[in-house]
Amino acid sequence: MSRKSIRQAINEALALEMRRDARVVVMGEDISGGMGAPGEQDAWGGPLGVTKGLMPEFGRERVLDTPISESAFIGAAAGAAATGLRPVAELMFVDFMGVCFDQIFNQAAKFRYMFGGKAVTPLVVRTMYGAGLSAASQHSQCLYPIFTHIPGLKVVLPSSAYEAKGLLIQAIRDDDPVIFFEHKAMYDEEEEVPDEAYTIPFGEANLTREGDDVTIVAFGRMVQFANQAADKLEKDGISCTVVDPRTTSPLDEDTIIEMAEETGRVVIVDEASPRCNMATDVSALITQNAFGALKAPIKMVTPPHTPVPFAADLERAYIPSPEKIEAAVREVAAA
Amino acid sequence: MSRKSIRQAINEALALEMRRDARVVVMGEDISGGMGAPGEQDAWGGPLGVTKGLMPEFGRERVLDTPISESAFIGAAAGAAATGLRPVAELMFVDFMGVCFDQIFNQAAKFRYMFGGKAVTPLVVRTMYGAGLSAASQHSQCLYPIFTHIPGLKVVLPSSAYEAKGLLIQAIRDDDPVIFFEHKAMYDEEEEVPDEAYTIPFGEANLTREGDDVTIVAFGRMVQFANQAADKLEKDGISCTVVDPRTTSPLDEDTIIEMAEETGRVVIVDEASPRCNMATDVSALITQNAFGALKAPIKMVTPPHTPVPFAADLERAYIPSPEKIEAAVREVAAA
Amino acid sequence: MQLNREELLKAYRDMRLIREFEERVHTEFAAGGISGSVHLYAGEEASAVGFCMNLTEVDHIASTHRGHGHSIAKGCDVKGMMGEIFGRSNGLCGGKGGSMHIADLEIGMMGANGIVGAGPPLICGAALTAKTLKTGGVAIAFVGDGGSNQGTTLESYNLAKVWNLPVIFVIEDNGYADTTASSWSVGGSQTKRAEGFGLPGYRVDGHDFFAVHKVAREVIGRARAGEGPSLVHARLTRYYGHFEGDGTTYRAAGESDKARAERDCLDIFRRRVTEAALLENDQLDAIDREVLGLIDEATAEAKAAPAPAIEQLFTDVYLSY
Amino acid sequence: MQLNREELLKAYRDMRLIREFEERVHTEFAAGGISGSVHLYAGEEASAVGFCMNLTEVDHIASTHRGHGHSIAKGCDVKGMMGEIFGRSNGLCGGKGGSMHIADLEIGMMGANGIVGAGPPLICGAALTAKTLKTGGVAIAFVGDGGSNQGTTLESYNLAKVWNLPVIFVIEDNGYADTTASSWSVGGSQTKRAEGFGLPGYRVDGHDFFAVHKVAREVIGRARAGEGPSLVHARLTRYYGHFEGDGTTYRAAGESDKARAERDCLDIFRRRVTEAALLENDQLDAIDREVLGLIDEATAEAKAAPAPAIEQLFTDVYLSY
Ligand SMILES: Cc1ncc(C[n+]2csc(CCOP(=O)(O)OP(=O)(O)O)c2C)c(N)n1
Ligand SMILES: Cc1ncc(C[n+]2csc(CCOP(=O)(O)OP(=O)(O)O)c2C)c(N)n1
Ligand SMILES: [Mg+2]
Ligand SMILES: [Mg+2]
Repeated sequence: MSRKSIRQAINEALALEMRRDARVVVMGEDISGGMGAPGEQDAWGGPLGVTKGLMPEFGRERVLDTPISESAFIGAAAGAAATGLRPVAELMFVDFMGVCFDQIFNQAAKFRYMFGGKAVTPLVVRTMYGAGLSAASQHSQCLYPIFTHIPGLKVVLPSSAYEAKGLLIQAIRDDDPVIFFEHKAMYDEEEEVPDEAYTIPFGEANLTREGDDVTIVAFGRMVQFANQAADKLEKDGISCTVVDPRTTSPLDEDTIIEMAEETGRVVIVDEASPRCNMATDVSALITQNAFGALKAPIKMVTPPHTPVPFAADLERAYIPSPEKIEAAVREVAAA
Repeated sequence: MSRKSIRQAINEALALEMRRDARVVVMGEDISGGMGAPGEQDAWGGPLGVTKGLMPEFGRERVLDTPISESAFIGAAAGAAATGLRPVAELMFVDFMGVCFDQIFNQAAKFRYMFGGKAVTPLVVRTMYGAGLSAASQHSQCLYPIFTHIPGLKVVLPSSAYEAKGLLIQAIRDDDPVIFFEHKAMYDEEEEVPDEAYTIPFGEANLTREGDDVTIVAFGRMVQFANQAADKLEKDGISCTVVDPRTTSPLDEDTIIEMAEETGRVVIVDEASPRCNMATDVSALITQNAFGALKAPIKMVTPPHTPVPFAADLERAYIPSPEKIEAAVREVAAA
Repeated sequence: MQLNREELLKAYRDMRLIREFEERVHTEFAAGGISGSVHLYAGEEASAVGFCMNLTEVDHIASTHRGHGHSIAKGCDVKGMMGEIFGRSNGLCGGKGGSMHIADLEIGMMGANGIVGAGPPLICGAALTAKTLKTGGVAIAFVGDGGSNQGTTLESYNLAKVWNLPVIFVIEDNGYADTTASSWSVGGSQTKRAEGFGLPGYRVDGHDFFAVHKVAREVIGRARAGEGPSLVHARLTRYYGHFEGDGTTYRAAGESDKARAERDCLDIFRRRVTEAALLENDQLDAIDREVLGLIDEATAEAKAAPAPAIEQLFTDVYLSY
Repeated sequence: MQLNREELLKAYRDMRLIREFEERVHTEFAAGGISGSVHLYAGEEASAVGFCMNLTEVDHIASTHRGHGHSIAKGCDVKGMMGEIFGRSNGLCGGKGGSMHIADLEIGMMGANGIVGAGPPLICGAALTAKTLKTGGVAIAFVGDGGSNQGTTLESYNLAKVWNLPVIFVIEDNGYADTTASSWSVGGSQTKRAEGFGLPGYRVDGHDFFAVHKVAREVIGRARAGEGPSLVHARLTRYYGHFEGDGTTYRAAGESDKARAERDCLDIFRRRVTEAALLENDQLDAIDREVLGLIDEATAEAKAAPAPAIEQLFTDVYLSY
């Protein structure tokens, strides 16, 4: 047990699983770095250093740098998964899904169903998402609602270092295709994380706090923001339950419904674009199943229906903030 | 005015707009057909004959067959739209979006915003969607929730021949990127359609009927199924309002909210996969804005969270049917 | 010609089996017993068989929407295939996949595919597995002339090259992608494209089993020896429409009849082996009868098999959820 | 060498302006005034200018994530660009795009692009517009060596060929994609790939403005005359890291210093034109001073400009909604 950043937690999860199982390979653009170059090898370990150190330990046969050809190498990862490896492919930014989505949603996700149950595709796609680093419209999106929409995929959104490690190990051991979302603004966030391997099961929500007045359901980085808002609200006598579903697919519907019923007041926080996103998904779930218990309209806190802007002030205004969450909770609590 | 199939209505809309405006070009795989071949030219007019006759009238310069390279030609359509043409590109099946989505969602959809308002991208992408023709998992999807999720796109789902013609002409004249969804099982459906050009504005829902007991919101082909269900329910004294939003983006929120308030009972019918789809989107909208008027849980009628199966019986069980809609309405009416 | 009698008989039987299968699907489709999109491989048999004869179960292939021939050549059970095309519970995929999704991963058949150009990336993955786990296996992606223009295919040439994968890309050029002539849609040439990515590129007459088999043996041998990927451009003829129901008006009058009369792979094979006295006509006729019987049975069994149970709609999405 | 004095002065000024712009962005980024991902073009100027000198406003270019040089060469306002990179309201995109999305469609600059390989399809569209509306325009996609492996790029070669579009693909090969050497990632060769798709392919030393300009004139001339697309493979050097902040440890020690000392495009140009007595050192020095002043001004104005108003968050998503 020691304090680890999310970056370290993910790195450790990969290293542990690669040690445990020779079929686990990782691949991606500059996942090690310096391929074919005259200088330092393992020069980057991915653009934000998350996979650094894996290549020196496991060699270039299991840590595969790739050309910029996401369809080819994500597809190769899918094909390798269906034939005996357990690949962890890095799609550098989830924003790049548009050049390789077919291999994920029509191939990996559907093999098992199309083939009548006769395929096993233990593929993990790790990918960066989220706004906050002035990366502008094509490098700041969330897009997990799109993956959640697709039957056959599992979708994971860790909210802290502890969660990241346990969920990634689970993802690697899982026999279905998993899309693992890492928020690019969170890599440096630290907490106590066990040194050994452990798993966190999919589809089991985590309650980061329990309260009586309002239930907040939040995803990924928004779990942290929800907790910050809840801290402040606590002082004013509004006590919140915060539900971190951990995975959007499978979704722990039971816990969400139960927690919605307990307070009868719900705020959902989603960093993804507002249309057909997780906020609407959870709202609809609750309304269909816990309607009788609701005391107030369910409020959604999301960005506006716009691309992510570059300028820092605009981007700040875009992202759901603890302040906006707080305001929404106050409104729902008073309704 | 004469009876026209959806196929004819779409063909006529394209021809009228091509006559009106020399900047309108159409492109796609076999959009005319026989390119480079020794036999009949204009051999197909698209796989289901929708564009047949355009090439003989407008020539190969404006009716462009393409190699199988969706990224290249949909991207070319986007680039052409940004530089002075008004292209209508055919993505044969929306299921193929995975090989070209980047050009749609990161390029065409975002030009205007990223460039600070200095781009105009009058692109239309026509595409086939939907189950019902035993086309199996990779040729039967809906996927419009994914496009609806993306800021910068407009998304159109015509529910009849009259609607298809007016909405397509609007799409072609519209200055923003529009994704126009054609249900592959509906092309032969006929109704009276004016011969001349007319437009149906985006974001204005159509009420195909008004009733007192339950409001049904349905999309695309499901509008027809909802009307069939409503016919049967009428006989049992349950009267329904059926809302056809016509476009999912922009969405006529006001009408949906108003109609939800009028009856206080809502069923939403969506042929798309159930997670993060239009059913959840509309449910969340109503719950956030019309909560006080609701008398019963909002029910969603959707397929299960599975790929589309091949076998006819399974596919039938997959698709939301008039019977399932009817049952949902009865349940909501009684709640 | 280094094939022994047994191999020659197998080659002929596989080609005949594909042909008979496709002819039957054609008839049954016309009779209304089959729904959905069906793309027949009749006429192209020498390609699938010429390549797959050189493979074993450690090897993988990825196919296309026109997948029946590759499936049979790789060893898929024809009864299971027929059941699948009929959408029955005895189908290879339990009726959930249909013609475009026939697969059998256990014998290295990674699936027909509804997405043009989807096979090449996947096959790079199978090759990576073979390389990483040192199975000795090779991997073949069959690609149409239309599919050769898809970016996913082109990227895969490069990935296979830079990862030095045991992959062969077989471009089955039947002259058309839907209605579109490959002479129009393919800029440059298939073999020059291969060379552009550093892959050796070969041309072969896809009607001639022996020619295909020879080049297949060479490129597969090279891949197996760790010498990297290659591309083979096979010219061949599809006898039927793009899909069942296609009127093929875009073709020259009599085009496919002429090919059937003059360049049929089964005829060429029979002539060659009987003239060289390697096999007797009797032996081949016996195979024809045996195969016909098998297809009769497969069809009867498919028709008699029950539809999948409705609960099957919900299964096989995930292993656990 | 067919350039007149005015053209030579313009060429030098454009290259110098790009250089000075990039050096300033480098300094300002280090000083903390600029956020986000910034990719500098310093060292590669001869490519952007050598090509864009042959273009007018009817012509279009599509750029990459490393877009400043192309933007300046195509005529984007440098003050607007600097403001954009600082995220200010005076930015060319009102501060909403940033370094990776600088564009000015009115002068044919279709945008830097955050997606590697996104430019080639788009530029085919600009070329289609030119062809359809008979504007006489041509269209150039700049692509990195890394981007040359993206399927979208490769497909575009073929589309440009079969549609006979007035397109030029310029592969700017600076030896690296991020940390990955092009000698490893690019199977085959750029020019052979071009030929594989039926495009003439050229190699050129991208440090040498005159060499670039010559081949640019030829391929642009051909495109303008309706003779179809070409590809040019330019080898050049990026002086800074992949993005600002990159430690470039994967490079050989002194690699970019050496290029700067020996193959700098500005030095080569200056030497060439002064030795041939086409221009005087004084004239070039004057340009250096003028450009420096302009960059000083642009930087000061950017820093002084207000941030975009918060309402700007919501505008420009649609024309009407
Ligand atoms: C990505 C994608 N684009 C388009 C299609 C529609 N489509 C299916 S088969 C086909 C033609 C394929 O031609 P070719 O690759 O030559 O194979 P062939 O049918 O001749 O065997 C097309 C356009 C598809 N299934 N997937
Ligand atoms: C589709 C996609 N994949 C990956 C990236 C991440 N990325 C940005 S630039 C880059 C390297 C590009 O190299 P190259 O094309 O050679 O251009 P250079 O940076 O050398 O100018 C990568 C991998 C991206 N932006 N888009
Ligand atoms: Mg073909
Ligand atoms: Mg480079």
